[in-house]
Amino acid sequence: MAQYHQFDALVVGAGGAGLMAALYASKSVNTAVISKLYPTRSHTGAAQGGISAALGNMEPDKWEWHAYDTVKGGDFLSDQDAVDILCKEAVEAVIDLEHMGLPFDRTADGKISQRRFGGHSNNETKQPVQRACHAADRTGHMILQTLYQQCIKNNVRFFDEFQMIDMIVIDGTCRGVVAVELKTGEIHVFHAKAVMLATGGFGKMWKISSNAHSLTGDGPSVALRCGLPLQDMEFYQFHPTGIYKMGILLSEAARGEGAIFINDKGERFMERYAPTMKDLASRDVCSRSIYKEVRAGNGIGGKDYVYLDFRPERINKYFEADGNPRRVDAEYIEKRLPDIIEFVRVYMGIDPITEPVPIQPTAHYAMGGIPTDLDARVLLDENGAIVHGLYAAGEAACVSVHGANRLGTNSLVDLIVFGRRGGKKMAEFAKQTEFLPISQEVHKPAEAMLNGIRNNDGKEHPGQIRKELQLHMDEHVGVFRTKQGLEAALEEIRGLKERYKRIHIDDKGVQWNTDLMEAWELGCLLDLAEVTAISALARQESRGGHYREDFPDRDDKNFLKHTNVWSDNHMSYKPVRMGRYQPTERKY
Amino acid sequence: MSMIPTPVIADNNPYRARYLANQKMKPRNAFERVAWQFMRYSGLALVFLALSHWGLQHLINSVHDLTLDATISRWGIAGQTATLEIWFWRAYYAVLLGLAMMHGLNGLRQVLYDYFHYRPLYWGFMVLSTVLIVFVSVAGLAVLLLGVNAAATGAAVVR
Amino acid sequence: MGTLLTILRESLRYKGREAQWLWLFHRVSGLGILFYLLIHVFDMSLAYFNVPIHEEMIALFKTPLFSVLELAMAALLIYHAVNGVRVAILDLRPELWVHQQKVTRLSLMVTAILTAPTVVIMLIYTFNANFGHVATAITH
Amino acid sequence: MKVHFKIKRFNPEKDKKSYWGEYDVEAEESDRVLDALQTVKWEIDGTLNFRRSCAHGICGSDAMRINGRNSLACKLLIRDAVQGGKIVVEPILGLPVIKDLIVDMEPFFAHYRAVMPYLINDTEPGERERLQSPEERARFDDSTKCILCACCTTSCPSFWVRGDYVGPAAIVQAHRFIFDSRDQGAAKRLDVLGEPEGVWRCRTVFNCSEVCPRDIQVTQAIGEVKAALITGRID
Ligand SMILES: Cc1cc2nc3c(=O)[nH]c(=O)nc-3n(C[C@H](O)[C@H](O)[C@H](O)COP(=O)(O)OP(=O)(O)OC[C@H]3O[C@@H](n4cnc5c(N)ncnc54)[C@H](O)[C@@H]3O)c2cc1C
Ligand code: HEM
Ligand code: SF4
Ligand code: F3S
Ligand code: FES
Repeated sequence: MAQYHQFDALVVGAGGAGLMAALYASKSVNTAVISKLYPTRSHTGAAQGGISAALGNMEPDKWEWHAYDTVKGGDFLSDQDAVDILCKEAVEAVIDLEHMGLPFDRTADGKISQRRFGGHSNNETKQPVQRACHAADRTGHMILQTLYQQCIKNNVRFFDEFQMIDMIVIDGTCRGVVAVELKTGEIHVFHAKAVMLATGGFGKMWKISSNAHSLTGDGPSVALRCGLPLQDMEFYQFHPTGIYKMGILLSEAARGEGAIFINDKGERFMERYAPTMKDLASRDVCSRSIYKEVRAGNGIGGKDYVYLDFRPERINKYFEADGNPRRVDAEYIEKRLPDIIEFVRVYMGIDPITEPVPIQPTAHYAMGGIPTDLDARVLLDENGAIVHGLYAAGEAACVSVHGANRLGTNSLVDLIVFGRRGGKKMAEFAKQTEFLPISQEVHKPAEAMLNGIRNNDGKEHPGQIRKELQLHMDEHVGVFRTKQGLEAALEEIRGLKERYKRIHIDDKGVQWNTDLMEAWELGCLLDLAEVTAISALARQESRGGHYREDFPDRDDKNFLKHTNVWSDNHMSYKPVRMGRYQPTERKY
Repeated sequence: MSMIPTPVIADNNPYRARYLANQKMKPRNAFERVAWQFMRYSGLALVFLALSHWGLQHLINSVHDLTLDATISRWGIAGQTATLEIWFWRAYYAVLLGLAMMHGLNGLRQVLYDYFHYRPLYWGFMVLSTVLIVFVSVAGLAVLLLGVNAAATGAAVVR
Repeated sequence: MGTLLTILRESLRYKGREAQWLWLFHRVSGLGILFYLLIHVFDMSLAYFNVPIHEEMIALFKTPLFSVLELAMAALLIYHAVNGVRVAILDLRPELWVHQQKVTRLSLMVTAILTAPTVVIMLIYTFNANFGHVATAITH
Repeated sequence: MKVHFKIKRFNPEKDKKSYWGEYDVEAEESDRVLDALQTVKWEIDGTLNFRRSCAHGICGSDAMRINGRNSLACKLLIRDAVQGGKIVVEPILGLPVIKDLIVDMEPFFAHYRAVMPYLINDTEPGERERLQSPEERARFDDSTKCILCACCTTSCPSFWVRGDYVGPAAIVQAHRFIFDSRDQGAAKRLDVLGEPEGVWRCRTVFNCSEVCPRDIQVTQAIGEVKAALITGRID
């Protein structure tokens, strides 16, 4: 018999989004968090560069400008009411974080320090604006730590190293989740009035990826299996600056501080692709430009990478060329970007202060996910009906503020703004409703599924399937996509799904069986890969992170709309909620 | 024993508000702090005391010179009035003895605390070693401060 | 008790840096000195309580076996003193730990420099006492 | 290159005692030790269990004892780890082993919670941020870097012999708040750290400082807390 727990509000996932929601929900209702990792291990801690909010601490700034940059960055696919909320509440939310104790870097007069970041501009002068609030290059780490600290202070109940494997959705209402306690292998049923999915991204379906091993899209795929749609799955962001071959991220903050891309000929090639913002153009633009250089034979030594150069003398040279009066020295760079400099030293064995760094685009961030409304309530269909008691926030969700391409720093804003709104709403909802009944047997399907994997005696090896999946995704569902490629990928993925049914794992045990859990996670990745490829195939245009070589232009007439896709692979579209900003050509 | 001393702070000290808020709070337990400091201060004193004693007994003189006479010349004879020199030696050795024993006892406590987690066992050892150390120290102090007791031999010491 | 032994064994297997071994030896030497000190003070106290036993023990300390133990004692005491000073200084200035190799070498050197002549002199005394003629030949 | 891995294995469901698992792995010199462990798990023996997540030294999941010394498997490269063609991997010391390289982290986090690792300040902060000068911010910068990996605490002889010791990681966390000019809970934390299981059990062994993957000056932080306890001043 499974163990049984009851909570008013239950948050699945302890990253920035989950903890923010838990913190706010716990202020008034009995709240618990389950997480397959210890909360401080969540990938929010990897976020480096910063969190944007129009505080105007360094220079004039307005939240409306932030909103415009976000919409433009999202290639006009963002829902503009959500973007307004995001950018307006960002200011308050960042101050909130500071009050919780987050150790932001400071200006000389003691305020939160801000820096430039890709795609963020002063709308009047069109010049980059200093909007990203930061704590060295460990902003995400500090956010995660601070939120966890506050949750401890507020006595939030944590179930650490519990992995959700199923959700209880009956008659369009969510009544809880089923989870495995990793240590004992026991099944637990969490009965709740309000459940939030904040399980983060799914970048592990690509090989070259900045994402953690744990980012396997558990939340979205469980939602998918429960009959809910996923939105805008074709929009996946490839960050231009991953360490060559490893994918470890070098934050855009490097370019915010002045670093530039150079190709084999030593040219600053971004001048050609984005004459105004240059190296600080949005990520999709930079990633494509890098690959265009590579295709033109300008990759370093003819290979598939270019250099990111943050040698101080080079930065100063380009500042001078741009007429920028700033100058930097080695000490300043070391102080502002300590972690990424260390990454380069440790993992590449070179010193970025004296040598340029080989980089290549790396799979980074899912713009798509579980569709929600402005209060993080999960949507049942394209008409806006909601699933009662179910919420989603963070990278697992799609509000959608990021549209077709997320601006740097906006994810952290998304986490705290919509995490907070969701948390408040959950508490409100939980106070108004009673627990809905669940049967004694709710955990049976999940249990059977796990046992099915455990006891399956096929010949296929999950490690092999994962490897092949990642290769196909890198090859065909990456920065550049074509009809043929996507069709090939879809076929491969479906083949892998068939093979997945005949897998075999080595560890038949119960306690701490990572072999089993990884095999289960692989199932999630396969499901999500399939809907990603389907959505990408259907979108016959290029927009933001989704670039179709056979349809290189944006097509607002036919595709200014969000994709919804279900597990049976049927699709539908819903309109983008427009506002002040009408689509224009996107130039940086 | 005084706990955290009340800090003296200037009005413009940015930490002032924190000090004021903190003043009410004082560590409940200062024992370990005092013990820690004592280990360092007594250790420093022992560098001079213990090493000079060792030098005196083993380098300038040697064990082989250690006779009852030599002892008597340091600590005197029980019942006889002591000279100033004897009082100097008595004081020197009393301080050395006291510090070394306390230092050693606390050191032993640290070690026992580390390795014996079963409380009765730890306390058993502690009581035993404290009794032993106090007993030996008192005995040592007796000969130091009272002088050599020739009578304890049952015969006069003639040499 | 079983776990205690495991922990002790595993701590010896951990590859700590110099300071870990210096600490372990500090502990051992401290206990050694305490043990010696107790016997020594007990013996001396007998000069008040029972002179014959006192004298017998002194005689025992003069045998070659105890002379060797005494040498070890000297080394332990000097090591403990020097290392104690090292620890106290590092407690005040922990940032100096990056020099731990140098500091270790230094404190071992000081220990050696202080111990070596001590040992030589004490050996001479021992020889002197046990084979007086040899020592006389040396000193003359 | 070929590397011979010796990994301490233990399965609570099968084994009474731990044993050594031996594996030959093909790895690049510039690979992480974690990559090689993944190769073992994915290609040789799926029953091997260890924690990992970010794979680049920022989540703190994969602290283990590699060739006798604590390290994050994802932050140590094969070429730096390998000794005589061999790499020995064991769980970190001082916490109960659950399975293979996975230890029970609960005692560690209990110590963490004991030092009240959160900002304590009951004054009304107002609409905007609390002000803090760059110097005040720099005062506690080092200890904000901690990722709670437990490398330090489980390298400390005082912790091995007695797990009640709060341990360097918790002290670093306390330090992060004690020296934050916005915090007002210093005295409460010093109260906890002044207890017998607090800072005084640190014997200045420096194993902690040496293994911290974030290069935090751990012993220095401990020293500063000791100084604060002795002088009653926190500056
Ligand atoms: C290297 C890197 C750098 C980045 N830098 C920035 C930046 O500078 N600015 C910015 O705005 N954004 C940045 N991002 C993006 C941003 O950090 C992430 O999108 C964001 O942190 C996601 O947060 P989250 O709360 O949604 O999920 P995560 O932080 O990923 O947390 C997911 C949580 O869900 C739990 N979980 C997952 N599955 C399950 C399950 N089945 N059962 C139970 N629990 C589960 C996990 O344990 C974890 O606690 C960066 C991302 C990366 C990878
Ligand atoms: C000669 C000068 C001496 C100095 C400078 C000195 C210094 C110290 C210091 C600083 C410590 C504390 C170590 C720590 O807390 O980690 C210590 C511990 C100790 N000392 Fe001494 N000491 C001296 C002499 C002695 C003597 C004479 C004895 C025996 C009676 C002794 C026995 C011990 C013991 C048993 C410990 C505990 C060791 C431990 O906890 O690991 N010391 N000493
Ligand atoms: S102080 Fe360093 S070693 Fe210790 S837990 Fe924090 S990051 Fe890990
Ligand atoms: S290893 Fe331990 S003894 Fe102190 S200096 Fe570090 S906490
Ligand atoms: S896997 Fe995250 S620190 Fe090693």
